[in-house]
Amino acid sequence: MKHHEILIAGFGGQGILFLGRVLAVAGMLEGHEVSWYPSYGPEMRGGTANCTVIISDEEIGATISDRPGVCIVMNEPSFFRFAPTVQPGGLLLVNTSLVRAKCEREDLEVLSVPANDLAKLYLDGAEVTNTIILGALLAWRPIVQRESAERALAECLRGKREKLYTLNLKALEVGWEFVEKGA
Amino acid sequence: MKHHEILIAGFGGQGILFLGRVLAVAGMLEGHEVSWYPSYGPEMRGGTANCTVIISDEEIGATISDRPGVCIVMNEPSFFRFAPTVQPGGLLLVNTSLVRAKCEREDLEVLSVPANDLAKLYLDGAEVTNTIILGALLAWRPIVQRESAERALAECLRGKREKLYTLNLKALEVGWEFVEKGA
Amino acid sequence: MEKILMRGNEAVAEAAVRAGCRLYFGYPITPQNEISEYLSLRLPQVGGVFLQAESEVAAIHMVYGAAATGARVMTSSSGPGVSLMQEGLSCLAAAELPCVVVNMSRGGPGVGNIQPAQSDYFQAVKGGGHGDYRLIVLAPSTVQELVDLTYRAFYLADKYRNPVEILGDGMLGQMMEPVTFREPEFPPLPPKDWAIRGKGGGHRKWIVCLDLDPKGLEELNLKLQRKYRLLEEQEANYDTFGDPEPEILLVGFGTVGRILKSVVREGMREGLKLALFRPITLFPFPRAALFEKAKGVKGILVVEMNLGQMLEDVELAVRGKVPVFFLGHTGGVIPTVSEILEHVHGLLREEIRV
Amino acid sequence: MEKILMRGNEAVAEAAVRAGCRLYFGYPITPQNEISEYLSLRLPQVGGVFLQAESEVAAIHMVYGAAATGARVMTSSSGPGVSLMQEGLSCLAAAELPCVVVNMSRGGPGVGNIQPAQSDYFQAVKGGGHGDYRLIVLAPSTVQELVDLTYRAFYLADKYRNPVEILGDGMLGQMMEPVTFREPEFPPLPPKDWAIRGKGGGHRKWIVCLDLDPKGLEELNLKLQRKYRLLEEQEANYDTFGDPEPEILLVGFGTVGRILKSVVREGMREGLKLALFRPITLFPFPRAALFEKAKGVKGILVVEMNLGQMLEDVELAVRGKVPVFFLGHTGGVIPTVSEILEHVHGLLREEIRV
Amino acid sequence: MKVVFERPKTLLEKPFTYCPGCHHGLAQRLIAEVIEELDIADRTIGVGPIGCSVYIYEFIDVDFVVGAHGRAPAIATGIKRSLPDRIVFSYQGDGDIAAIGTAEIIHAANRGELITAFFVNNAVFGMTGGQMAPTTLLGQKTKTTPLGRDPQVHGFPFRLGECLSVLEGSAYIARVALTRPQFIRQAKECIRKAFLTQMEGRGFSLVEILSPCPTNWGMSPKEAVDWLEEKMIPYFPLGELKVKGCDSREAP
Amino acid sequence: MKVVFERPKTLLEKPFTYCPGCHHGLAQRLIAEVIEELDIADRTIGVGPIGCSVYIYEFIDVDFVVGAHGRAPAIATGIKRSLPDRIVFSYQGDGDIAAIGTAEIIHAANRGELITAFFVNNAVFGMTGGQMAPTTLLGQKTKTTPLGRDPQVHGFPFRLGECLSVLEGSAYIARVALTRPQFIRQAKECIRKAFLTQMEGRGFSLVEILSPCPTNWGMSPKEAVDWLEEKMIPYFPLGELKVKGCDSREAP
Amino acid sequence: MPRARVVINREFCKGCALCTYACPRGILVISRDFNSRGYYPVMVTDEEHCAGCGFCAQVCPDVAIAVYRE
Amino acid sequence: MPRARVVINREFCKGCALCTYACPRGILVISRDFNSRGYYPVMVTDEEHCAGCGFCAQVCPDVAIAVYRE
Ligand SMILES: Cc1ncc(C[n+]2csc(CCOP(=O)(O)OP(=O)(O)O)c2C)c(N)n1
Ligand SMILES: Cc1ncc(C[n+]2csc(CCOP(=O)(O)OP(=O)(O)O)c2C)c(N)n1
Ligand code: SF4
Ligand code: SF4
Ligand code: SF4
Ligand code: SF4
Repeated sequence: MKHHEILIAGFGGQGILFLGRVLAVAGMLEGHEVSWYPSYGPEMRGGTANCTVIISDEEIGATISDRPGVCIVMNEPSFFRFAPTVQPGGLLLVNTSLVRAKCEREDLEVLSVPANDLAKLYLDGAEVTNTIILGALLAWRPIVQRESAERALAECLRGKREKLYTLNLKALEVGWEFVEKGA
Repeated sequence: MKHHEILIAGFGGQGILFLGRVLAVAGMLEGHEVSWYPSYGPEMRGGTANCTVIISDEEIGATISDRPGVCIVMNEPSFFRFAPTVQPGGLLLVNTSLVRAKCEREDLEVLSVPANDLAKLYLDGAEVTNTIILGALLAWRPIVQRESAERALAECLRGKREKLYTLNLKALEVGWEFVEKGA
Repeated sequence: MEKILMRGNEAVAEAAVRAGCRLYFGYPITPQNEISEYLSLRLPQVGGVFLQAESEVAAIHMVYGAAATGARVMTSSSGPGVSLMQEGLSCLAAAELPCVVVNMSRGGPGVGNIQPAQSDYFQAVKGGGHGDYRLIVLAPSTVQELVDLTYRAFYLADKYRNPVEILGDGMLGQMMEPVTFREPEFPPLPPKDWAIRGKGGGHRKWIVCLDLDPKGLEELNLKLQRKYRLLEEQEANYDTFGDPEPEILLVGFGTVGRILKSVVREGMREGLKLALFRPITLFPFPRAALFEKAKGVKGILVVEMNLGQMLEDVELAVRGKVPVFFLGHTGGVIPTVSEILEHVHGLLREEIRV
Repeated sequence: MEKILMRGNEAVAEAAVRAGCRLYFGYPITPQNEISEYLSLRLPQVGGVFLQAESEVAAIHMVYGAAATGARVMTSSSGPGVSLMQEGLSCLAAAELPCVVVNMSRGGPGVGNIQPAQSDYFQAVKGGGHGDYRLIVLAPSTVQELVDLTYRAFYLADKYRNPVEILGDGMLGQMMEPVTFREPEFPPLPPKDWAIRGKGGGHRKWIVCLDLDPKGLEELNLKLQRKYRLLEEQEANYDTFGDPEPEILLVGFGTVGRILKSVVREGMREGLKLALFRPITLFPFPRAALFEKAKGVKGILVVEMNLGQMLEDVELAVRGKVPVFFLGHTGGVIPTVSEILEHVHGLLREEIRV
Repeated sequence: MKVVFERPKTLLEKPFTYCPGCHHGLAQRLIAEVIEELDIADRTIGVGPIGCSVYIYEFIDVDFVVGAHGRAPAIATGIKRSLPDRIVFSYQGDGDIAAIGTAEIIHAANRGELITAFFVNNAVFGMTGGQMAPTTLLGQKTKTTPLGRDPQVHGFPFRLGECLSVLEGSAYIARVALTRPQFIRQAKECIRKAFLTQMEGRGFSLVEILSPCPTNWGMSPKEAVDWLEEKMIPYFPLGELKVKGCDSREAP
Repeated sequence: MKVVFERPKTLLEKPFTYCPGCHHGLAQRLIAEVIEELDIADRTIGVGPIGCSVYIYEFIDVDFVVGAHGRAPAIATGIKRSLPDRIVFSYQGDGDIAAIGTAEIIHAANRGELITAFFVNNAVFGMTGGQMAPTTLLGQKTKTTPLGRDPQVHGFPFRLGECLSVLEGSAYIARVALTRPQFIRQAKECIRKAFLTQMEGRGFSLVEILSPCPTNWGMSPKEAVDWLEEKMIPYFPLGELKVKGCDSREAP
Repeated sequence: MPRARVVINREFCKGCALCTYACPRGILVISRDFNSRGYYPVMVTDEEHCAGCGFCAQVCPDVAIAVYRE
Repeated sequence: MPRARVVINREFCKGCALCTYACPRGILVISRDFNSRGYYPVMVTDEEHCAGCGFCAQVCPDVAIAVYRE
């Protein structure tokens, strides 16, 4: 039975909530139960944002998770706050462009993706670190199919400029390739 | 066991509430349980006022009475409204100076006192019809002793001008005499 | 001690002054206007402050400010005005600020009318505002008890750092009865070292009613709950009267409580086995005592000037052990002794026997 | 039908528009701001009116005015804002004006915080305002149910001429789930011939929420009570899930209801005999159904994001026949599946067996 | 014989419930007359106050809504937004409009809400028995200022009209009295202008009507009228406080 | 070396919780400085708002009370009436003071309540995420005016300062901005005068502080400051709106 | 002098006497009989002298007077 | 030119850059290292040129700058 609890955290402006939404839509398109739940309110005034996405084959009860199985940290404060909460055996995906600290837990699978650097390198520094991370995540662990993620991107960017969609597809590719080819 | 439920009704300005208070204080001075309860609020905007005084040897439950044993009506609207509510066998005291209608109930004791006329006749038309009525009531039925009423008047007029007290004593006397001598 | 014939509204005002209340903020509403009218003259005489607020909303927050300084402070209103105070009361409870609120309640819902009613029971007792908070709620049934409970209200407010509501009604506020002002003796209270009075030489303090951290806010709530449990253990209060082994137990508070006393008296004269259970504290509700008292009775008749509010607390107290019946009036209609007695007869004849 | 991933707050807003709501008045407060933000764009598109009021007090009385014209109208808020609406809600109930109020509730009391909570149950269900009135209270537990109950809320409001409160919480408002907008088919409603629209050629009408005559006001109250009884008979609604003959019956509403579903699933996997009873209408509370369902269970565990409010209605429903236990969190803390399950184990081990 | 004066038909044929000498009735007569003359009774909706004039709906022959104390401007807003082609007016006392309802009237005016507000200023809370109102004059004795209003304690008489005139959304603000026939004539003209302001879509309109409360002032009706002229008018000067020009939108 | 500028001691040593470029911190620094310079920290009580600056009590080193949204003037009144010799100030955003709290601030001013109010006008509801405030400019886009504020629908930007200046009880009303060093100097002077107005018992005082909200305006801090100067100041002109003369009562 | 008629609704009148002060001819006085609501309504002493000005009707708070003129 | 010192509290600074516009000498720039709260604080490029005017400190919303002068 499929059941993923994914926590995504970082600065506001890093597209944390969007990344979560794309994941959730992809899960929905595949016919799973999904939920998306953001941090909200003055917490965001501090400049951080996070959200929890659950993709499951069972009706979803709680939409938050105190022990996420997958945790994506896009900056250092999030790393310190959330890395300790990941479920033993879980996956910690770290944006190493912004997180210098090293994870000392031995019971986690850690995937390091220098998303900002990849963006600079391959995408003129465009603000798509979130989608790069998504590509990397899906390449590492097929929570949803890559093509579902692509359809989800299309859906979530509906009404936006075409260019943006193309850019995000590229970013997905960059992340994906980074993992496939060598992370 | 002493138990009197007395309803007093008339125009605002006729001293209805004061009359009730004097009665209640007199009862209190005699060591009875007493309560005083006025009509209040916009009802008074229509220019009428009424209150219920209960004097009893038992703790008082309800402070209103849907079947008062004694009812004083100081004007015609009050007569029409309250005369029908008096307990069979009860006492209806009517200020005949202002009430032209006649009581058609046969089951009541009716005491007619032309209070305004008496005031004109004996007291230069001073506004003490209420105390005249009180005098008449007590002469007819000793709900409280006359001297208790006099002490109550003193108490209720404490801080007021001495003259007023004297005037009210006279008014009590006028009402009393009216009944004693001939009503 | 001298007895004075005094109107309920004026008596509560005088008692408040004698209890040390020095600030009053309120907005006119019938049937409790005599409270402010009395205090507008009386408070300045003792160096206190009477201020007519622009609304009940403003009034309750003025109370919040004054209470935060550690002063004894009061407001009063009726139905609609008390509804407007619900957010403020929730804040006062959250900040654990002592104060006294008088509700001389009247016919509702809506603007309703100004005659006596008890239909604000739920609001007062369950908490009409948001959040898990409680007021201490006292329900006097005579003017003398109104005076005595006013002293007590200020004491309990300070002792438990909790807002206290005195739940009266138009009848209690408007009627006159003889009263004496016996100053009660209460155990000494702890110093109000939490009060905000400017930091002076010492450390600064603050009083707030928020905590954006769920853990912190939950802790506050658990602390409040402990206080409410303590109140239930220590302060639940009631009055009983009548046959020690009644067939029918009458339950009513405030104005109805006194009417029920007459019913019991009248009924006993007729040979009925009746007793009265009159909660004096509505929160904490005297659950345990009522459960005890209900043992062995054939039925309980709850009478209220509403359509069945305290009824729920009675049912919760007796836990299905005894049948509970209800008689209510609302909208300013006051139940009469004869009507209730007739109802009791009816119960004895039909419902219970069957 | 197409599924869209939608935030609870936006879903309720869209459903309202589809249900024919054409006026919205409200004042910002977290965690429900997306409702107004959505409607500020959406309502003008369908010829409707979005107006940000100067306060919740103003908002609820704007609702009163618009409802009096017979229009479908809505407001939304959270805890403190809903407290400020209590007088207005009492007036709406008294005037029998249909409208929908959404409370995405948050941690209280006082300003509290903005995380999910269920501690406004008493306020919503018992009536936080003055007087003997009730709101119809609906408690959705998923975004889809939020949509469906929003349609229903407008229908029930019009059918019973009564304000309806949708009692959600910050979690339901903020989370996204897939939804479809199936337009439900409801039986036809009577014409709103009571609506105030200018007398035109006909006779003039008025809508007021007062009656200075106690008899008249009592009559209104009795009429309202008959309506509430009718609601209890006809509209009480709930959901059940799990073992048909459970040892432990879990009871919770809204967000907790969905968490309890996971608990039941998890517990059954472990071999426990568990079931869920989830009230969907909080007023009318599905008393009779719960009483039935409780038969034969060893115990009931009520879980709420407050410190025991619906608990009282559960106790009233089971009338002492079954032991009722409670687990609560408050202040924005959300109970977890594992915690609840542990509690269930504890009950089975100790409290019930003993 | 020609009619010099007859009771307008839009004023229903029943005796007012106000005290002798109270101007609530007079104010309502003028409103009824203007409604009749503008021939708008069929599409006019009134919003009543909580105060002595709560029963206004029993007197003026148009549809009415009455809600909570002080909230008439919000209720009127709800009605007007729902039915923009109706003519909506509110009627409030000084406690209703200038104490508890301060925020609602200010923001209705600030929004330029197309409603017409009538504000009966009698310097006292009438219905509740004569407590201080925001408009109570300095030194004036009321039930809650037994020694007279003291600005150090109770603040100053509140000039709502002036306050509203500052706001951009208000288009017509006037203050009138009804103590003499010529004042009454002027008052009626102001009431008419206020309605027209609404009908022409020019913005928010309000007429403040100074009014005696003999009962709570403790005066005879004549004394009250004299006191109003001597004491109130100097502090609350009569006249049009604000008249905003017509805009290009069509007249009715 | 001489000190040109140092953080005042009355401002506690912790980082502000506001967004980058937000002037809430700057405003609080100035208040803290004036309190320090007047040497009144020991007897000053602050009343906080509900809004982004709800945590003001964590920053200024005086006693504080925070209650419900919009009610700071009422709370301050309760405190001042209880402790008349303390210095009481409130601090509120535009939603707090000019929307939900309209009645409270108007009546506090009208009473001439001896408190000092600081009103941070950022033309938007900050804490709740950028909805329209009463002070939102015409055409300004916010979360609840997605197409810009339209006066026909949402009314006009509310000039609270001007409104309060009409009232007899207000003694000192000023509007300032903090976008340039010289504005900041003037602002501090106004803050000082406001406190002195209270200390001299002259009446109610208020300083309105125009402030950027880069987050909710969707601008960089620099753009926000420029927008404030270009758009806000013309509608909300800076300066002293009202200065009532000293009366004969003693200075502190 | 034009002939005029003043019609007083005795049941509506509350005897406030404001019309008596408004009448330039001084022909209105409070009567000594009260009406069914207990008020002493006003009456015209000398209709012949009525100017038909309508002032009385204008100032009557209870709209109890109608005035007609030839 | 008087010698002056600008002391920046890197942890308080949120990198809003308002000081960089206020500085008449243009010697403040945003640094490329973020602080523990994730902000990129400002830094002085050329303290020698500092006028000691204190404008930067005056306009700093986070009161993160102190300025000293000889
Ligand atoms: C919320 C609320 N608070 C208070 C009241 C009581 N109340 C009724 S009318 C009124 C004021 C009456 O004064 P005003 O508005 O000046 O009108 P008037 O009676 O003088 O015409 C008040 C305070 C109420 N009905 N509701
Ligand atoms: C009764 C109530 N209504 C609404 C809110 C939600 N709320 C919190 S702060 C705020 C307004 C914030 O805006 P403003 O006062 O302008 O201050 P800023 O955050 O912009 O500094 C609102 C509406 C609340 N806490 N309480
Ligand atoms: S109390 Fe005053 S305002 Fe009310 S009806 Fe009487 S005179 Fe008029
Ligand atoms: S949201 Fe606006 S007002 Fe609030 S802290 Fe950020 S910039 Fe300041
Ligand atoms: S019409 Fe004129 S003259 Fe005639 S009674 Fe009336 S006021 Fe007097
Ligand atoms: S003015 Fe009207 S109410 Fe007054 S006495 Fe004359 S007719 Fe009667």
